[in-house]
Order: sequence, then structure tokens, then C-alpha cells
Amino acid sequence: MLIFEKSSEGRYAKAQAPQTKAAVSGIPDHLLRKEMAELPEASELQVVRHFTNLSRKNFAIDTQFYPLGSCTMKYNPRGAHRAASLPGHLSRHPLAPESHSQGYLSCVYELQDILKEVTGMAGVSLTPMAGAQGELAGVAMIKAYHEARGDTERQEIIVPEAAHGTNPATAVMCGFKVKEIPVLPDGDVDLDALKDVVGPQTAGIMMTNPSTCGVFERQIEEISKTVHDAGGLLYYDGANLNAILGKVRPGDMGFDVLHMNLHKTFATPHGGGGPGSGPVAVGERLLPFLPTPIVGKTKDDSSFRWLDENDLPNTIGRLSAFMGNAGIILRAYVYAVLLGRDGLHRVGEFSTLNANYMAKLMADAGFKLAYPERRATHEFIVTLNEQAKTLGVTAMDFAKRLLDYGYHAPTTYFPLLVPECFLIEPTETESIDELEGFVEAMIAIQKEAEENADLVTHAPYTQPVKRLDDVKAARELDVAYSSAS
Amino acid sequence: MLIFEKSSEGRYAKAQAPQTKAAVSGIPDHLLRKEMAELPEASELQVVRHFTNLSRKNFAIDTQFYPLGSCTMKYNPRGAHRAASLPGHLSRHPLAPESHSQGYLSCVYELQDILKEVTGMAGVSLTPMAGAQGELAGVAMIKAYHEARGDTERQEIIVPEAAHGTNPATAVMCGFKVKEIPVLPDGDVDLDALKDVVGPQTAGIMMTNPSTCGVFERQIEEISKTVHDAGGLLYYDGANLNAILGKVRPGDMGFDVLHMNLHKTFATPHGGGGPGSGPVAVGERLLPFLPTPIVGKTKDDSSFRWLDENDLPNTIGRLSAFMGNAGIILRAYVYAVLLGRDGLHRVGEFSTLNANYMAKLMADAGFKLAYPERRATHEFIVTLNEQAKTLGVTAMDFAKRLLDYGYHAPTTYFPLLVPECFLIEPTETESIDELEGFVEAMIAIQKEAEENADLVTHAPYTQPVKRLDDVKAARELDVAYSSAS
Amino acid sequence: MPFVPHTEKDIEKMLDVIGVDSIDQLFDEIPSHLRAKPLHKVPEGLSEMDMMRRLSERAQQDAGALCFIGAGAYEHHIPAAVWDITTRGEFMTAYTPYQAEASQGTLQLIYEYQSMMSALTGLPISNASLYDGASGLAEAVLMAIRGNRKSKSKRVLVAGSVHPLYRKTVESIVENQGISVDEVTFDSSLLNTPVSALADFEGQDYAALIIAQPNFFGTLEDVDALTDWGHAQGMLVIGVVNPTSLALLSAPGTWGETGADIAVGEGQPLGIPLASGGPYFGFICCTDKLVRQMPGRIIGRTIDTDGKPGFTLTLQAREQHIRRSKATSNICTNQGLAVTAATIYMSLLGYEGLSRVANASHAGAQQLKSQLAGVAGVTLASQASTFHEFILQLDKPAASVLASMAERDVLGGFNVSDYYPELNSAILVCVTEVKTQTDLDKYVQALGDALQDAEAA
Amino acid sequence: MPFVPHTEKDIEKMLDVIGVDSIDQLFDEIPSHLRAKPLHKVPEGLSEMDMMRRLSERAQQDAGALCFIGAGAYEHHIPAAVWDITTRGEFMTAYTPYQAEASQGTLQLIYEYQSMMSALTGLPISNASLYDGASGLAEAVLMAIRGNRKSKSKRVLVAGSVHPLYRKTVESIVENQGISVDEVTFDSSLLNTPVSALADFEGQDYAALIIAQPNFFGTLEDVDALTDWGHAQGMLVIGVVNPTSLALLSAPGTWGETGADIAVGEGQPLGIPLASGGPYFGFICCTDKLVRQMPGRIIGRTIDTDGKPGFTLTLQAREQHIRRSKATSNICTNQGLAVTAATIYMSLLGYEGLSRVANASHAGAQQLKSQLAGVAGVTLASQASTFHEFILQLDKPAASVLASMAERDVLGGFNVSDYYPELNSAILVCVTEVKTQTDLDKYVQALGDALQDAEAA
Ligand SMILES: Cc1ncc(COP(=O)(O)O)c(C=O)c1O
Ligand SMILES: Cc1ncc(COP(=O)(O)O)c(C=O)c1O
Repeated sequence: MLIFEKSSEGRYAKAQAPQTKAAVSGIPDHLLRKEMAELPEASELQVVRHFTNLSRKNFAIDTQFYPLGSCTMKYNPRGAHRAASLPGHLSRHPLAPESHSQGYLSCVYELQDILKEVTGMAGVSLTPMAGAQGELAGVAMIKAYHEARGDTERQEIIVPEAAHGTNPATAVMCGFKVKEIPVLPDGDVDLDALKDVVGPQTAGIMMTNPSTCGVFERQIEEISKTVHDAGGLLYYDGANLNAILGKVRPGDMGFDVLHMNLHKTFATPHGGGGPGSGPVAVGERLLPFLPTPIVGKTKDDSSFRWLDENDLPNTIGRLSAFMGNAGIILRAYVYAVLLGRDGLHRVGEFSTLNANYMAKLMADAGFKLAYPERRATHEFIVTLNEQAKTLGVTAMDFAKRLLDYGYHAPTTYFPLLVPECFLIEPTETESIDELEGFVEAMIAIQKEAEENADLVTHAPYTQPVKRLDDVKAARELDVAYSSAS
Repeated sequence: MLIFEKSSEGRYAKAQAPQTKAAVSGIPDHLLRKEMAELPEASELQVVRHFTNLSRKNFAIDTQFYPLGSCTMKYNPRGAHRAASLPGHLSRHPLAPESHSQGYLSCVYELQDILKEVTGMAGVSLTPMAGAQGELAGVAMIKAYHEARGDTERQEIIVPEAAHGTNPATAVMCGFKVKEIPVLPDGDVDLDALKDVVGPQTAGIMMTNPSTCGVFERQIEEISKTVHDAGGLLYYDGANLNAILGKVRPGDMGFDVLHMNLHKTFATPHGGGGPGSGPVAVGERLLPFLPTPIVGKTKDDSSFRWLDENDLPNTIGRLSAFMGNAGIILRAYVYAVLLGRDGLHRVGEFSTLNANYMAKLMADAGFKLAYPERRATHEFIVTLNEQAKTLGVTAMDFAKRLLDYGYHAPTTYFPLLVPECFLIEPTETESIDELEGFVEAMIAIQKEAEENADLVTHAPYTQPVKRLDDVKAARELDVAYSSAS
Repeated sequence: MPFVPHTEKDIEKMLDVIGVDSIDQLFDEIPSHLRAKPLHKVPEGLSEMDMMRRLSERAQQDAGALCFIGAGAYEHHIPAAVWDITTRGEFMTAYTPYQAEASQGTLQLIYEYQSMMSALTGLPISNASLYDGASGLAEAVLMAIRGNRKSKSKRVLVAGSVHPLYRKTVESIVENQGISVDEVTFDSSLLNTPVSALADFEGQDYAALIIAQPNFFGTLEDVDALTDWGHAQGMLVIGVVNPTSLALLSAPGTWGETGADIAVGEGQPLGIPLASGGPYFGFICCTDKLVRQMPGRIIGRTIDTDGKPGFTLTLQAREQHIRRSKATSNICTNQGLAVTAATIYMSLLGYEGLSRVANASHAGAQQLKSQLAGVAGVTLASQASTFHEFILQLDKPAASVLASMAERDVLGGFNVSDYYPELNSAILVCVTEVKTQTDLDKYVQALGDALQDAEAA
Repeated sequence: MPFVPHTEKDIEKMLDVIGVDSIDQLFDEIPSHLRAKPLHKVPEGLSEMDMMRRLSERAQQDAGALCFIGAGAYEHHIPAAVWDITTRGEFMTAYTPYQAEASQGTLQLIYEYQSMMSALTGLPISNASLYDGASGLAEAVLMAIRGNRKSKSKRVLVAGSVHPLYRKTVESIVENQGISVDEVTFDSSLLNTPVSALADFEGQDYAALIIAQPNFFGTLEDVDALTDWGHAQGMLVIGVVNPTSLALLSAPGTWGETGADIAVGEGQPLGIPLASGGPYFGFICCTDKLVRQMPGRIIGRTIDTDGKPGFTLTLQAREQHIRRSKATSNICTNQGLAVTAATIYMSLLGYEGLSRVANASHAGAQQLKSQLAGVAGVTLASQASTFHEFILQLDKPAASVLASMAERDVLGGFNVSDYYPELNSAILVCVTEVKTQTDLDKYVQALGDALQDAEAA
């Protein structure tokens, strides 16, 4: 039942609004609202109960193992949330003077330094509000870099076909054309194809490493050389940074610019879709173009201050009204502080250990790995193509049935090049028990699929709803309640 | 699965303890612990997930209508919790000097005054930690009062048979003998029986008004006169104060002493069993005996201070190491502040309106009210005796089946004198929709009982477990996990 | 190491199963000369206790001032229930609802959110959120350019009274596609945009006209006239609005003859704390016609195989994960948690509560205006109607007056002189329902004192 | 009226169905002369916003000092996760789990709690909590009197080194039943209770001996010898213990030859904030023999009709709601929510974490002791082993020294002179793991300064 359907005329949470309605003065009548907006009309208890119960219809890290590949669903420390929610942090206005902002600025400054160190880059701007906005910032910097050199012919961005959808979408948002290149059966990029498309029209290449195939791109140095030799730049999509945190740095691999997904690698909560934070880091060449604001120090080093377009005249500009997702930045800072040097090193190690262990268990149980000859990184791909063909049970069916077993499904049907695939990312914060439990569930479902495919293809049975009619949703669009309808 | 069963040797939430283990010096070996205690060994994520999931196995006000008679399960304002959780409130040590306690003391002082006003009494002590401890304080004061007058023959406390179990239990804890008196078919006390047992041996009578029968005791003035004339005192069990808040005051009805259940009437959360807070209020005669500590003012009225046995040499003493459930007192204060004068008046009005509405709907639907000729107060009793006899479906069966309909069951089998009873207390914070929904569920269950009694007698079906074997629980006592067993 | 649960025994077992000797061996596909050295510049880890101590000290450093800055971020009372529920693990630690059956909580909530935003703006379609108001405006511009069938232009027209930081953000984003944003000058004595100011642009090909209500100065625009003018010119009209104000002011969907086409704005006033600027969220609503141009996620109501109602991501063919380079935007992660809070906030307040908040904020600002009338050296920059902000002109340099007020722990407003030199020494002052009469008196006192300081200096 | 959801229409409909004209009519059974007049002395209601402002100001008034007071309430680091989960609506707003099937969350949690307390104390039975440590001790006394089959006495013996406020509480409660509590004097140079101090009581009929470990002075008792002495005399032995210390010190169930019979104490150190003294919780554990004397709720593990494990209230025949005047106690509402927090706290820390907390607290106290050795006018009252508290003797009046330290925002300890005049000017000082070296240095400085002030005065 919708909150609107629990409404009754005249109800609202009376403790939450001024006790009397103040008079309005000096506003011409035609600018005033004539009819009330149809918002819910409910008591405080009704609202609390409604949304508490809604929340109970979700899977979440706090309730379930959630091995969603490419999303890094690791434990979100409650301490980070607590620290960021201290009254002094919550009440700071984004435009408060620096005299009243030194506490916050010092956290931002330190995080900038930490991110530089872990990525091996020369400069960082924390302002992008998610990975995709980081990409936009990064690609815009590549564009600005070429333009600043008068090199205006570079109109193409190369993207491996396994790339996340945001990569090509971003390139287009920055006015580039996209050139997709294939991936080889072993998961590495097709170097010949790359050499074919690279040229004076190449602005750069966007890639992740490890790639979304869950393997480390071994030819990275050659790719780097190829693109650089052609005058292009290398963009690193940091969504998979968790795999290599403390093990290998993008800067050392030859990347010129990258974004990080702090909501992945730095464990800030995903919030049912967001917010995230997508800082960009750059090598020396792109330093002048970083988006503002950034935190620097005053000349005498005595306090922190905002750097803006006066300090960075070639900046690509600002990407939000204020400082991006400031509170997420604070949480990521806290996470870095809690882990420290040693903890950050271990993120890559244990996320990789967990993925390889699961991959081995799955392979031993007869599931087909997409890249059986390769090491898994922090994630790996299983293909259920065989099951789909012979049993009529697809990856989506396995996914839905997993819900009944109390596990969130892995990412399905991504990357697009592997048929009927599961991209499985356990993360380092899961215990061996959960990993084994998941594999056991997969084995059980496999058995069900063999014995009674219908059982699996009609799953789930234990959720608030059964499978939903997506076609109807798109065709008979119902995206807002109205009491009239 | 128990948290112990998820344990693995060496795991713990490493962010939560000192990073190194400090050395111990100067403690003789034989005083040291030799074997580690078998506490859980789990990661932070495991603990968060385990207890988050456990919580999801509960009904609560925040998730369901919870009309538990005598328990006043009303909405617990989140604002009260927020206010009491401000860092300054949480960090105050109970023995902090008065110079560093004025904020807290002022809240306590004001609440004392508010409670005096709403009860019509002369003095208040907030220290008792629940209703039952308030009863203990109250009855101990009655004892102290008689003793102070040298009247040591008064060894009996009179209690109506409908009384809550804590009443007789308390009288015994205070060294009294209990005399139970019957309740008439119309729900009022049997006045003749009272007159029979009252006498020079009577220390006092403990009653609630409205009684646990859900009706207002109409003879209260005569009862008061009878007991007072015999030299006894009147104790008011304030568990039902919600019914009459702002409508009639215990002090005006002739009571000498009472306790309140702030966790009921003043909306502090019940916490799965507690904490509560059970302040006592007294008339002039018992003022010298109030338990300590109490908050008063300094002579010059400039600040607040603790009153202790130096100020109240005849006090019955202290009932806790510090100030009782200080944080609950704070929440109750906030509740009073939010409601204010008008809001408090309406508590009695709307809790009564809701109960009478439900009672009427139930009666109209054919359910049998225990006291059909009487007004309901904030709660009312339905007896399912007929259903039990003719259909073999008991009140407990109805209760269990209600869970399947998403309603917490009312209080069952209390008061003991009404067979197969439901004591239903909706509270003033529930909307008409919930009340009607509950009655509809009862009607539906009645129909099920008539058509398929088995369905009802085997309920519930939708909960984490089915009916539990209480006999086994008591006979094969298993009250603590051990890895050895 | 705080959050890695592995015991020595676990590690041994896992390595054994995998068939390697060490964790390090799992990285053997990485060229060894690339392997990272110890991250020396990262400090050692702290326990949660030590971390909390540090963060508390830092929070304390920034706390304690009375804040009259608005300029796009507004301090309102946030009911305790809002974040108590928003931060339940099930909302906070879930991801984008890809598995609809296991995400009905988030999905239904967003559907309800869409309904509320649609009701407030008077436009039928809302998405599930954009990053913030400023970047949301950039998306609105891109939408308008794609969606305006009458115009082939890559130009849009923006009122100069639109928030300057929004205009900067829009430029950073859309200029990558060669889109140009031309500015309409405002009337500097009224601080709004009379239709006459648009005369120069009559007959030119622009894809959209952007106006703000209230505008950056807190002043009200004649949105009906502006909307009708834009439509007459074949432009789409984009309204930048403050959601609180919509409980008092006319909804964009009702502006002029046919209503604005897109409404966009900053959702922060709806229950989101100031928190240094984020996470907030951008809302965007549009007409039915534009639905396929909408960026970001949209939730639709449908039924399951039993015919039971349920909610799911819909029109995904607009999105990057399906459409890749042809998507309406690259947005993926949005601001879901802030939307959760806003939905609970709006449900608690309802229209009646929200309109009390709006009216009280407006009335407070009017009251402060009238109190300031008596202060020497201070002039109200415009007599036009305002919502809950207004521009003060000072006869001393704004920067030093504000600094001096800040020393008195009163943050006196936002210095607009840098963005609008034509207004000379001017500050933007905001009052919301959280300010008491005592607070206003403190403001007047602090401003008076600061002006005197400046006098003396 | 903030929490009553009734609209005018609702009220009308309800009155109509009931068949009355007004709400007032529903109260017509109450004699009209008894009806309450307006509650004039109760102030008018505030909105949540105004309330928060007031409460924030009051919280602020009491905040900011560095606190070295212990004396039964201890400041420890509380992991953020503890109260985030404890305050989930499902735990916080449920009631006593009378409907077991709809309360498995609370029930399993309490079973786990019982298991943990049992593990810590080394005694097999725990209940679901009592109000606090002090009233818990009173219940333990009543239990021992009922449960000691060898003694018919209504007397118990208590070490004078047991917390004076606990002893007062016990007396207020048990004296109503004519029970007397006799005191054993402690050794004032050691600040503990040598067996020799018990010589006078040899051969007398007491139901129980009460000892504390660590005792009120923070000093350790020779619990083995004391326990064996008590048992030899036919007494039951009640140990009052600090749960944190049990990760370092021997468990009551292992004291002496056969272990203490009852362990009781204050649960607050296990994740409960100081919060002016409550809600805390009393824990109580006992031997199998005493289980039927246990007051309060006990949860048992059992199976459901499908054979699936589940949890339920058990042995209810001890309780007031079943047994009424014959119950083991009148307790009904207990401290469930605090128990929830403690259970999560213990689960996070585990034994290893808890022992680190215990050791760090002990080591901090030892460190402060050694730093104070050099301060003139200050003497360590005893050389005996302590846990994390100790008694300092001052050569100036404790009250004025503490007041002077408080002016410096250091709460220097608890003045024990009122309770133990024989110790002259003495204060009880506590250090836990939350105190840094800087904090200790501040303490030494503040104490030194305060003593000098006193000198000057
Ligand atoms: C590989 C990859 N790249 C980019 C992104 C985009 O990041 P965001 O969702 O934060 O915008 C994602 C996130 O889902 C991703 O998995
Ligand atoms: C009528 C009545 N009296 C007394 C009590 C005891 O109060 P408490 O549970 O707070 O000890 C209760 C509570 O359940 C009650 O309902």
C-alpha cells in the first residue's frame, strides 16, 4: 500500500512544523500557489511504520551477502557514518567562511594526499559526485589538455567492448566519438585491434584494470605505450580499484587520469542507488585542468583554504554547486583513517583471496568459469550458458532463485560479451562461511535445475513479490501516484 | 543460527579494541583469569548482519499495530530519543558535580513539577526504575508511614483480584500479607468484601483506576473513605494513567501514593522488555518518606541540586546506585514538553475514544465484551469463551492467528478473572484505519474458526517459527549456549 | 586490518584449496616491476575510538556559529524520524535495485518520491534523482536540446538571476558538447528579470530559456510572463525552483498558459542537513512529451506473475547500462539515500506542514528585513517580493563586514560582490523557520557592530 | 497534539458509531466533581524543533569536562554499530516477548546474552536482566536467603569494601522484609578484606557473604580465600563484579574450591553510555541449584511444532504474572534495551577485544598512579593490586580540591570522605582505555594546580 493510500485529509506530523501558520506579505497573488500539492497526509507513527516496513523489503549488505560484481558491496563501517553525523559536521554550511571550516578542510586535505599516494598520481580533486561524473571530469580534462595544445583533431575515445556503459556514455557527453575494440578469449584486450584504431584522431582510451572480465590486463604497458605514442592519454576507470589497492598503482601502470569510486573502494554506503563519490586523480600533465574546488594551504602553511579558478585558471570548472558529496568524502576519509597504511594494503589482498577461493570452489563444483586459465582478481565470471541451453535455466533464473536462498544475486549479463554470465565480487569483508554458503546454494540450485527446472525458472518465492512484468511497466507507464487515477 | 555458531577462533571487530594488548602489572597470578570466556568471535560485519537480521524477527510498534492491553504501546517519538542521545547528555557521569549537571537537573526538576500537576499530588521522586519498583517504593512508604506513627499492627495490603501480578508480589516484597478481594460482574470492586477485610490490620489498598478490567471504578470515593476511615492508605497503580491523563487526577480521587509507568503513559520505548521508569508521587502525609535522590533548588533559587538523606532524613532510601533510569526520565520530559498542557489533556480523550470505537465495532461484529454495559476506558476486554467452548478455538488461537494478519496480539488471559479474554488497548496514537483493520482481521478469523478451526488452532504460519514447545523449554532447560554441549 | 574477517586458519585453508602458497602469488599476472611499494605516505590506522576523538575535535572546530547563509543550501528543521529510518541498514547499505524482487522497499519508496515531486512541481514525470541542483540543471539543458523539436540550436538562454554557481556548473558540463549558454541581464533595481529584458533575444533560435523562482537574490520572477514569452519563441522553459517554496509559490507546471517544460532544483531543503554541501540531490521533473529524454533512473508500477502490484526500474533503454554511447546521460549512481530522507520528510510534513515551513521562513525574512530598515549603512537592494532570502547593500566592504560578524560567531550571509560587481558591496541573507526572534536580534546587533568596526578601521 | 492522528472527520465518524455526542461523554462514569481542571502548571507544548533547541542547550551546559570519576559507572569506547542496531525500531519499540513467534529476535538475543554472561561469570544460569547493579545485589540477597538450605537466618554479611551506594540500596529494599545486613570492616591500609577480618563472624548463622571484585576502592580482594571461608561457614557467596574486569580477573564461578554461588553486577561498562546513570542493567548469574530462586525473566531454547529450534520465556512459574504473591520478585519490566546493546558490544569485542579493553584500562590506571607518585600532597592510599581505579589521599580537603579541578573542566574523581570518614580526605580515581597520555598529563596538572589553589586559600 502506498503512503498516499494511507492518507487522510488534514493529517500531518504536527510536532514537525511550526505550530501556527505565519502570514505571507508582499507576494502578488498570481505568483502564489492556488491548489495544494498532493503530498501524503499521515501521522508521524504512520510514516515511521510505513517506511520502516518498506525498508524491510530490501536486501542489503547489513542483511545479506551481496556479491554484486563491479559494485564492491563491502561492509560500510558504522563508525564512519557516526563520525560524519556529528552535529558539527552536519551543521557546517558549504559556503561557511574558512575561519569556520578548518575542521572539515583538514579532513579533505588529508584524503587528497592519501588518494594521491594510493593511486600514484600527482593531483586529486574530490568534487565529482559519482564514478560517472569522475569520468566526465577525466575525459573533459583530456579534451582540455588536447585543446590547450591546439591539438583539436583528436575526436575519438577508444573503449574496450567489456567496458562499463558509463565509459562510452561519458565519452559522448564530452563530445567524443566512441571506438569500441574487442577483448580476446583470454580476457585481455585485442592489441591488434587497438593498433588498428589508434591514431592522430585518438584523444585517449578508457579502461579498467583489472577489467570488467575480472582479470588483470597483462599487456597494460604495451597498451600504454601504443596510446601514448599516438599522442593519446590513458583514462583509468577506478571502479575496480579494490582489486589492486596497495598492490599496484594506476599511476605506475602509465595512466594519466583516473576516477575512484569511493562508495566502492572506500566503503561508503551505496544507499539504494547512491550517493557515491568519484574523485579524479591526474598525472603532472593534467594538473592544471583539475575541477574545482580543491583544498590547499595558505601561503604560510598555517591553515587550509579553498583553491578555485583563481588558483587554477585552466580548470575544467566546477561540477556541482558546492563541494560534491562532502559527507561521503568525510566517510571515505574516516575509512582510510581506520584502515591506515596496512589496512589499505590488505584490501587488495583479501578481496583477491576471497574471489579466487570462490572461483575455485565453483569450478570444482562443475560451474564454468569464463576465464579458467586466469587468476581471478577481486571478482570473476561464471557463465551459465550450458545450463541455459540444455536445461532452459538462465543466469537470470539462477539469480532469482538465489534470492530464495538468502543471497543477493551477482551482477548478471555484464559484461555483455560473456553469455549468461554472473560477475561475482565477494569483497574482502566477507568471511569464508558466507563464501562457502553461496557456493553451496549454487550447487543446490544446479541440482534443482536438473531435477525440476520449473522450480528455478519461476523463482523467487520468498520475496514480497514474484517476478515483475517489466514490459507492462514500460508500456503502460505508471510513474507517479495520483488520487484521481 | 546463534552468533556463537558463526564464530571462528581469533576473529573480533578489530577496529573496536585497543590495537595492542597492554601489559598487566602487579596483579597476583591466582587472581587472574586462566581460561578465556566463550564469547562470540566474529567480524564487525558478521555482528552487524546477525543482529540486524535478528531484529527483523520482531513485531514492534514501529512495524505493527500492537494493542497489548495494560502496556500502552503508543508511538515513541523519535525526537525524544534524539534529544536524549545528544553527546552532552550521554557523556554526563551520574556522579558529576552539580556545577557540571545543571542542564540535566533542570529537566528532572521540571518533570517532577509536571508529574505533580498531572497526578494532583504533593511530591514526586523519579528514581524508581519501572512500575514494579515504583510499587515497591510506594508500599515501602506506606510501611514507613505507619511505622513512623508507631502503628506496627498494620500487616496487610488489600488487592482486588483483577490486579496486576506485580501488586501482590510487591506487597510481599515489602513484608506484607496480601488480602485479595473479588470484582463484581460489572467490573467494579466488591465493596462489601472490601468492608469485610478492612480493619486495624490494614496498611493500605493497591488499585488501579481504571482497573485492569478496562472500566472506571465508580465507587472510588467510597473505597477511599472506607480504607481511610480504617486508617489505611490508598495506593494507585499508575499503569493505566493513560486513560485519564488530563481527565481526572489520582490525587483528587483520594489516593495517597502512586507510581506512574513513564514507559507507558509518557511514551518511552519498551525496548523488548525494558527499560521503564516508575516515578512515585505522594500526598502531603508521605512526603517525608520519598526515595532519594530528588532534584531541588539551592536556597537562593539560583541553581538546582540533589536532595538526599540529609534533606529527607525519613526517606525510605535509595533504590539504585544512581538516579534510576535517567535517560528514560529525560525522554519522558521531552514527551511532556512536546505535548504540553493541551496535548496531555488529549491523551486521555483520544485513547478513550479509540478504545470505545473498537469496542463498539467488535460488539457490532458479534464479539462478546466482558463489560458490555460499561464505557470502555483506554482499553476493553473481549471474551472468547464461547468460541473456545463451541469451536475449540481459544483466545490464544485467535492471538496466534492475528500474527498472520500482521497484528500483534492483545494481552491474553489477563485479568485472570475473565475466561479466554483479550485485553485490547489501542492507544491514542493509532489511526482509525488501524483500528478498523484489526477488527476486520478478527472477523475474518472468526469466520475461519467457524469454517476450519484447524487453520486457526495451528497458526501462526508466517512467523520465523511455529508454535513453540514451552513444556520442553522448562523441562529440558537450555538457557545458555556452550560449544561443548 | 579492521574489517577483514580472516583468521590464520581460514587463510591457510583458502590458499590450500586454491593451490597457491601465498596471497602474493595470486598477483603473479601483474608484472613484478609494477608492484606497489608500501604506501608510506598513508598514516597508520586508528581504532574507531581514536578516529572518533579526532573527528569530534574537527567537528567541534567548525561548530557553534549562527548561520544566515543560504545561497542554495538551507537550514531547516529535520525531524528526528527522517534519518533514523533513512539510515536503517536495509536502505543505507543496499545498492541500485537491479533485483527488483529483493528491492521492493527502495523501489516503492522512489515511486512515492516521484509522485511527491510530481505533485510539488505540477509536472507528471520525475526521475529518481540527479547529483545536485546545479548538475541537474546541466542535465536539463541537455534534455532540452535533445527534446526541443522546434529548435535545432545548440544554444540556451539563461537569466542572469540564476544562481551563479549553477551557471558555472552548467557551462563546465555542457560546453564539452559545444553548447553555448547566453545570459539575460536582470534589472538591478528590482533584482529580477522583466520580460522587457528579453527584447534583444526576440526571434532568435534558442532551445531553452532558464529562469529561477525564487531567483538567486531571493526575489520572485514573473514566471508566467517569462514562460509565455519563451514558449512564444519556440523555446522550452526550464524552471529552477526551491522545493520548499513550492508550498507557497505557483508550481512550474502551472506557469503561464501551458506551464514550464522542465522543473529542476536542489532537493536539500527537504530534510537533508547542510553537511558541507552534500550529499544532496538534484530533482528533475518534466512533461510527458519529454519522458524519453529524461536522464537517470525511473521507477514504474507494474504487476508480478500473480497480478500483485510491484515496482521496477523502467524505460531503461534511456540509460547507459543498456544504451551505452546512445544513453540520455552517463549517470549511474545517483543520490538514492538523500531521496529516501526527502521522501520521509515530505511524508511527515505533508503539504500543510511544508507550507507552514515555507510561510514561517518567508515571514522570518520579512521580519529581519524590517528590523534592518533601521540600521545605518544598510540598504535593502530591492523592494520586489522575496521568498526567504534578500540582498543587502552595505556601505562598507562586504568581505570585511562578514569577517567581523564571523568573529562574533554570526555568519552574516553570502558575499555576492565577486559574482555581481555591479551590486557593489552586497550580501545575500537567508532566514528560515529555525531562526527565533532572539536569533534575528543577534543578527541585527552583530551587523551593526561589524559595520562600526569597519568604520573604526 | 502532535501524536494524535485523528482528523475532524475521523472523530465525527467514531462518535457517531459509538453513539455519543462528544468525547467528553465517554467519561460520564467519572463523578463530575472529580474531573480534572486544565493542567495550568504544565507549560504549552513545543514543536520538535523548539524542543531540540532547548535540549541541545541543556546538553551543552553539562558537556566538555574530562571525567576521571568511576565509582560504578565507567566511560568506555562504544562501537558505533552498537546503538545503531540497538535503536532499530524492531528492538527499541517492541515489548516483552510474550508472543514468542513474533519476538524471536529479542528472544534469541537474550538467549545469546545469557550465554555470554554465563561464559564471563563462569556460572551456568543468567537471567534476562535486573534494573541495575545495586538493586540487582538486593535481589541476590533475597535469592540467597530463600535459597540457602543450610541457613534459616535472615541475615547476610557484606564486606565494607562493597560500593556504599549498593549497600544503601540493598538496605532500602531488603529491610522491608526484616532482613539485616551486617558489615565486615576492611583493612584500611590495604583497602581490601583479609580473611582475618572475618574472624568475629566465624560460626555465626548468615545466609550469605557478599564480596566485590574489584571492590569499591578498585582494589582486588583475595576472592578465593573469602569464598572458601564463606562456604565453610555454610553461607552462600555473592560476588559483585565488574564485567569488563572479568576478561582479566578470575571468574566468580571459579573462585575458591567450588566457586561463588551468585555473581551480580552493573552491566553498564558493556557498551552503555554514562548518560547520568541509566538506563543501565543489572546482571545476575547463579549455580544450577539456585535457578528456581532466580528473579526476572529467563529465555530457554526449545523447538517448534516442526522441530525447528526457537526461543521462549521459560520457568515463568517464578514470576509475578503467574505466581503473583509467591513470585521470586516483583520485577516485570527489566532493562531489555540495555541488554541488547551489551549483547552486541560483547559480540563485537569478543573475549580478545574485551581483554584488551580491560588491560588498557588497568595499564592506564597504573600509569596515572606512577605519574602521581611525584605530586606533593598526594598519596596512594594502598599498595595492593588494583584494576582500573584507586584511592588517592590528599592533604587538602577533597571537596575543595575536586571543585577546583572541576573549574578547570577536569572531574578529578569521586569524593569518598563522606562514606569513609576513616580515610580522611580521599578520592576515588578511575582510568579506562579512553584516556590518552595527554589526558593523564592534564589530570596531573589539574590536580597539582588545584592543590596549590587550596594551599593559597
Ligand atoms: C566498471 C564501472 N565503471 C564505472 C561505474 C560508474 O560509477 P558510478 O555508478 O559511481 O557513477 C561503475 C559503477 O557501477 C562501474 O562498475
Ligand atoms: C497494571 C500494571 N501494574 C503494574 C505493572 C508493572 O510495571 P512495570 O512493568 O513497569 O514494572 C504493569 C506492567 O506491565 C501493569 O500493567
